Amino acid sequence: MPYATQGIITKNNPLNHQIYRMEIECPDIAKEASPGQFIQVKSSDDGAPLLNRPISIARVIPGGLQIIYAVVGTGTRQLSEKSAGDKLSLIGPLGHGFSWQPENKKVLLVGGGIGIAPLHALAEGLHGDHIEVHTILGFNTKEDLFSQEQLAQWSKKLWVTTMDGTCGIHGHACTPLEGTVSIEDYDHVYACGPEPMLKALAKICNSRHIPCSLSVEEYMACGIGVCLGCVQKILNEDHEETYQRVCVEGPVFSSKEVVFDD
Amino acid sequence: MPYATQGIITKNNPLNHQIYRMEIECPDIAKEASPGQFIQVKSSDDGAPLLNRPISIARVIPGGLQIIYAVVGTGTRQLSEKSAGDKLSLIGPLGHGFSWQPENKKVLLVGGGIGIAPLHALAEGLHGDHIEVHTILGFNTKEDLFSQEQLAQWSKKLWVTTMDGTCGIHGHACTPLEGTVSIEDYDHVYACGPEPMLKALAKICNSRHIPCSLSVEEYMACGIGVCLGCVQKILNEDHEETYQRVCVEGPVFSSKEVVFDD
Amino acid sequence: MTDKRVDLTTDLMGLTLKNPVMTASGTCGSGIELLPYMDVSKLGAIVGKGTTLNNKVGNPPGRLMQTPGGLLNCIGLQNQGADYFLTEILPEVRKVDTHFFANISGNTVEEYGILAEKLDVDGISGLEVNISCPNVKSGGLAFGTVPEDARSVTEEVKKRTGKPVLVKLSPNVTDITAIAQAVEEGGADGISLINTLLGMSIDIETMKASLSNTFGGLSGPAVKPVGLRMVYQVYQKVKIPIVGLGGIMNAEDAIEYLLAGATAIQLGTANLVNPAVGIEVIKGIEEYMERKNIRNMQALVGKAHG
Amino acid sequence: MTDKRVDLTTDLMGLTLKNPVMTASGTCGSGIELLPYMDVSKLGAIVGKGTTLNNKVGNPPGRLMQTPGGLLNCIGLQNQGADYFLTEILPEVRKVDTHFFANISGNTVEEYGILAEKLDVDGISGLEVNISCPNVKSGGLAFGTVPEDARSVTEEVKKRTGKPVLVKLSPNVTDITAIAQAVEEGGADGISLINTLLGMSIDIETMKASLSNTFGGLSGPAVKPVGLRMVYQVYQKVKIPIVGLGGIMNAEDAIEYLLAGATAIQLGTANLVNPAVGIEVIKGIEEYMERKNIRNMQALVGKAHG
Ligand SMILES: Cc1cc2nc3c(=O)[nH]c(=O)nc-3n(C[C@H](O)[C@H](O)[C@H](O)COP(=O)(O)OP(=O)(O)OC[C@H]3O[C@@H](n4cnc5c(N)ncnc54)[C@H](O)[C@@H]3O)c2cc1C
Ligand SMILES: Cc1cc2nc3c(=O)[nH]c(=O)nc-3n(C[C@H](O)[C@H](O)[C@H](O)COP(=O)(O)OP(=O)(O)OC[C@H]3O[C@@H](n4cnc5c(N)ncnc54)[C@H](O)[C@@H]3O)c2cc1C
Ligand SMILES: Cc1cc2nc3c(=O)[nH]c(=O)nc-3n(C[C@H](O)[C@H](O)[C@H](O)COP(=O)(O)O)c2cc1C
Ligand SMILES: Cc1cc2nc3c(=O)[nH]c(=O)nc-3n(C[C@H](O)[C@H](O)[C@H](O)COP(=O)(O)O)c2cc1C
Ligand code: FES
Ligand code: FES
Repeated sequence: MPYATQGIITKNNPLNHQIYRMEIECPDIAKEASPGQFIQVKSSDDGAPLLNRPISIARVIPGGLQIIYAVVGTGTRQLSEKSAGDKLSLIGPLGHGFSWQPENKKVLLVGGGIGIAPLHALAEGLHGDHIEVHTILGFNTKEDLFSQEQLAQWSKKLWVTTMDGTCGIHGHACTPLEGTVSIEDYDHVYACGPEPMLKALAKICNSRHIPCSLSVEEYMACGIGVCLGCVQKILNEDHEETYQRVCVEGPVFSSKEVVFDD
Repeated sequence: MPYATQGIITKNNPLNHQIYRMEIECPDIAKEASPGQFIQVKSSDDGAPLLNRPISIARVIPGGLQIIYAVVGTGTRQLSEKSAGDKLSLIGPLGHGFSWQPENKKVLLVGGGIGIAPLHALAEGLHGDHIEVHTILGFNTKEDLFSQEQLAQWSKKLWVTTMDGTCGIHGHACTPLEGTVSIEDYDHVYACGPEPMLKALAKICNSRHIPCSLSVEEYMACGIGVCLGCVQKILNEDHEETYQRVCVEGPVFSSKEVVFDD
Repeated sequence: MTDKRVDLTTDLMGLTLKNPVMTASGTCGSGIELLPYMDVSKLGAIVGKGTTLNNKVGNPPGRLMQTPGGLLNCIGLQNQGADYFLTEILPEVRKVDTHFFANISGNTVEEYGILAEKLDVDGISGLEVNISCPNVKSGGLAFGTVPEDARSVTEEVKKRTGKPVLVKLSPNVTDITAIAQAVEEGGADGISLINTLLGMSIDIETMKASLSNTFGGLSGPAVKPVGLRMVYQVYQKVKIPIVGLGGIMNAEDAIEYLLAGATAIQLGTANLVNPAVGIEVIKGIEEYMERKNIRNMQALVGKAHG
Repeated sequence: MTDKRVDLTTDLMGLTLKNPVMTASGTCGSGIELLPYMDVSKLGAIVGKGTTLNNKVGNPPGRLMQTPGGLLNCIGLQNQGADYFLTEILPEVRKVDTHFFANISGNTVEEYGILAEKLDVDGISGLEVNISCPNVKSGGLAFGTVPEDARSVTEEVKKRTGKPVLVKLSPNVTDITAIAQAVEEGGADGISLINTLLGMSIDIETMKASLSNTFGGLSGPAVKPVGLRMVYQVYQKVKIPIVGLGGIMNAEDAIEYLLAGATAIQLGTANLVNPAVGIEVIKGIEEYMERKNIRNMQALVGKAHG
């Protein structure tokens, strides 16, 4: 069950020039949270921005949560200006997150940019269940790197890609699948990142019949399912195209359900 | 000439449960500022509140200004949350402030509540010009007191009033004029405070033909004279009632000009 | 309520509401969705999401865009139709002990009538008729912008239901009082206003409209001054009760609407920001009335008219 | 300009503006008042405060109220009349090297005509006709809300001036394109939109309207979605240029309006918050065009229509 509650910030530090990691004490949410879910965060009490910001649960920590966010606009800038001890209005945990079969042996995680955030809890959970985790992290350039060491803890193998080749493999997060990494080795693929990345990955996995879970993003207002604003086009069981709510039925969908627009 | 500039906060401390004093480094404004003028302060860059907040120049200090403000709403709360080192967008100095004749011997200052703020620079200036300053400060209750020691520095005599009698004379800022203080002793009376106080004082001074300067308040948008929003009803030289801008022709007007509504 | 110092009980078109605080259509699901966040039965009433005769898939993504103090949406009335509502949703709604209004939208006058009849069932306290939908006959202008059309829809609905009928007006008109008077004449039991202001936003990177439908409805605090003005104007022209909404985010905003002449108020966008806001607003109104020594709602409603 | 990578020069009704950035009537005095804060001659044009035939004292205090993202005002067109403007203010205005538009308001069609004729003098580049004033003949509805009235005012003004005429429309109408087409037919050289939305605010302590005039005009970022939508709609219906305004606070907002179809834009409430905003917006538009590799204004205007 989700809660609307007030958390207390216990840490808030930059990981690089644009990315911050915040720890929030919020026992109610923490005890129910699972990988791939998100919270709605109120970045300002003064009404600007008006809406809460949806942010993935990066990790569940004792009595609280870790979130990782990129400063891209007013709301995330306001978050970056907060300090330990400040209160923060939160709603969560929200949405339908990642799940895995205990019998899976080896899975691949693919994260692009800030989409890497929710992979932390996932990798940690899989690792705890003794599933072998391999991870690809895609960035634009060397300076954008974050969390690669943290994710390496839970990953047997980890590749970094950069668009400009300044670090790791030259290319985007799916480039390693063209040679270095063999997709057939995995029981399941999990991914979060920009739409073109998800689309490319879905195509690869669907064609090889590898189960693949995608965490998609959509502009949100409520985050709790009442406004119907955050829909994703989904091919349902009856092979009809419907709009489903990313905040309730998602953010994690099967790559076979998600209909990408051209 | 006024400037639109960025100041740097050097101090920001509470004087009591509701009143703060801030010091701002802003040499351009400071070098032109005179008692009774004000500045427009941008309390948030995020658009809420939308408008700048008009705040009196309490004192001019080397290279900067002192302001004293009461936390009454969003904007002033935001100001109270700022720290030394923070930048602050300012416009000023604005308006037509207090003036005095060097030949004056003894003047009375009357301040009610946060209206005490602009009396600091005035008292300091008069004192510097060897004019004897007497001061009445009106508060609601003992806990609301601020600046009485500071103003005592420049005042030969100083009376405090409280509405509930918890400190000083029991009554409002004009109560001392009913006995303790003889208005006829003064060459000029200066006042800033709530409208009923100004109105009562104007009546007393006008009837005894004591020159009296009132600093009035009106809701402002621009503060620089372009919107015509902040008007005060004024009896002009031709004995016509007109609306004059508090931000340009005021905030200080003669008690003979100001037309109070009933 | 009896030993409380103030009584928030509100009579709305013959229905007794616990208090004047309702939730607005499209912003609270069917009320059920808010249960994790508050005791929904404490609300005066819930207005369900817009229901149409048949299933509607709604507009493609790009349905929302934040603006300063506001929210643009073009959901496109996504819903599974009246029959689904009756069989799947209404039974759940019935479990919540408060009034429920069904919000209906049609493409034609007849459709409004059919919907009204279908929904004339137990568990629904009343109807809210949304006349902001494009009207095919009036060349795409909404029913809510042409007094005669607004009147026809109202008459048709009233003919086919025994329940109290609120007609919800669009603010995108030159003279809101003309529309209000038309629906009053058409037999409306009450008026809800306002629906959203028509607006748009452009993404300067893609150089295209931000919303998939180009235009969307603007809601939230940005529109409060417009909604409040319309409630104030309409209060002077009609005798039926007004349900005021548009940008109410807290008790102070709600009180403004009550003073302007609203018998009850609805919270829309506010629910999206704080799903427990309803309870806070009820408490805030109560505290205000205690402080101002106003004992009951009738003494508050319309007081700004002096 | 010649060696710059982008050219902001804007042709507006035959006038050559240095750039598309103007200041809006009632928010910049006569431009002179902004001189301490920026080089006013760098602006594309200035629109002076509303001028009437005779001196107007305006409304009593209680002329302003802040709302979320917006500002309500009921200044009441305080000004000293056209003659005072011509003798006392215009000589000062002439010293600033940019275009100046006089903004005029009348109580009757005839008054608009007389004003137009009086102001047909050197130093005034063009007129902006404000038709949001209550029209005595149409029972208090503004000229700007009735297409025929809007057209008559336009025709009368055009008859009595040789200067280019912008007609400034009120957004408080059901169909803005009908009004726009009426003034185009009436001979308007261009259209400014939007003026303010009619709104109100109530002081819950005094239980009375916050503004002395009860209602006021809402401006600022809150109204931007509405202004932008109207510019977009009107662009598809008229051939004359549009000057877009309503809630433009920065270059991004200005660019949205240009993409929606505005040939030039005006800054209103923004000046009240930052009196140097004009220069910042010019710079921001220039940088955007450089980044997007758009060389001149014609290539930007209306681009959102695809
Ligand atoms: C389920 C979900 C999980 C997310 N998890 C994370 C995360 O862990 N870390 C992280 O940094 N970001 C995450 N995001 C994205 C994050 O919500 C946006 O970056 C943030 O809301 C931008 O707010 P802003 O005020 O700083 O920027 P704005 O100035 O509002 O906008 C900047 C950009 O963010 C997009 N955006 C703005 N508001 C929203 C909104 N309400 N919903 C979605 N996108 C929006 C805008 O389209 C724009 O492109 C997530 C989004 C979703 C939907
Ligand atoms: C010339 C002048 C000098 C002033 N000097 C001081 C000073 O030295 N110290 C001080 O504490 N206060 C001063 N004030 C008052 C101060 O401007 C307001 O208290 C402040 O703007 C309130 O802002 P807020 O956002 O905190 O409150 P809000 O929530 O906006 O409003 C709280 C109260 O303040 C009033 N108010 C709000 N905005 C304005 C505005 N733009 N102009 C005037 N009143 C407003 C409202 O009517 C309301 O009663 C002065 C006002 C003027 C006009
Ligand atoms: C996401 C969303 C969906 C809405 N759906 C409906 C609807 O289905 N039927 C309706 O009459 N109004 C609908 N509205 C309008 C609201 O009920 C309300 O009239 C409007 O938002 C103004 O109130 P607010 O400012 O409090 O949100 C919707 C509004 C929003 C924001
Ligand atoms: C204080 C104030 C005074 C105004 N006076 C006039 C006026 O005299 N004539 C006019 O046509 N518009 C007037 N307006 C409207 C503005 O010119 C502009 O159309 C409106 O404010 C919307 O733009 P904005 O949101 O950028 O402010 C005034 C607006 C404000 C805020
Ligand atoms: S954000 Fe409102 S339904 Fe998903
Ligand atoms: S506040 Fe704008 S003229 Fe004074």
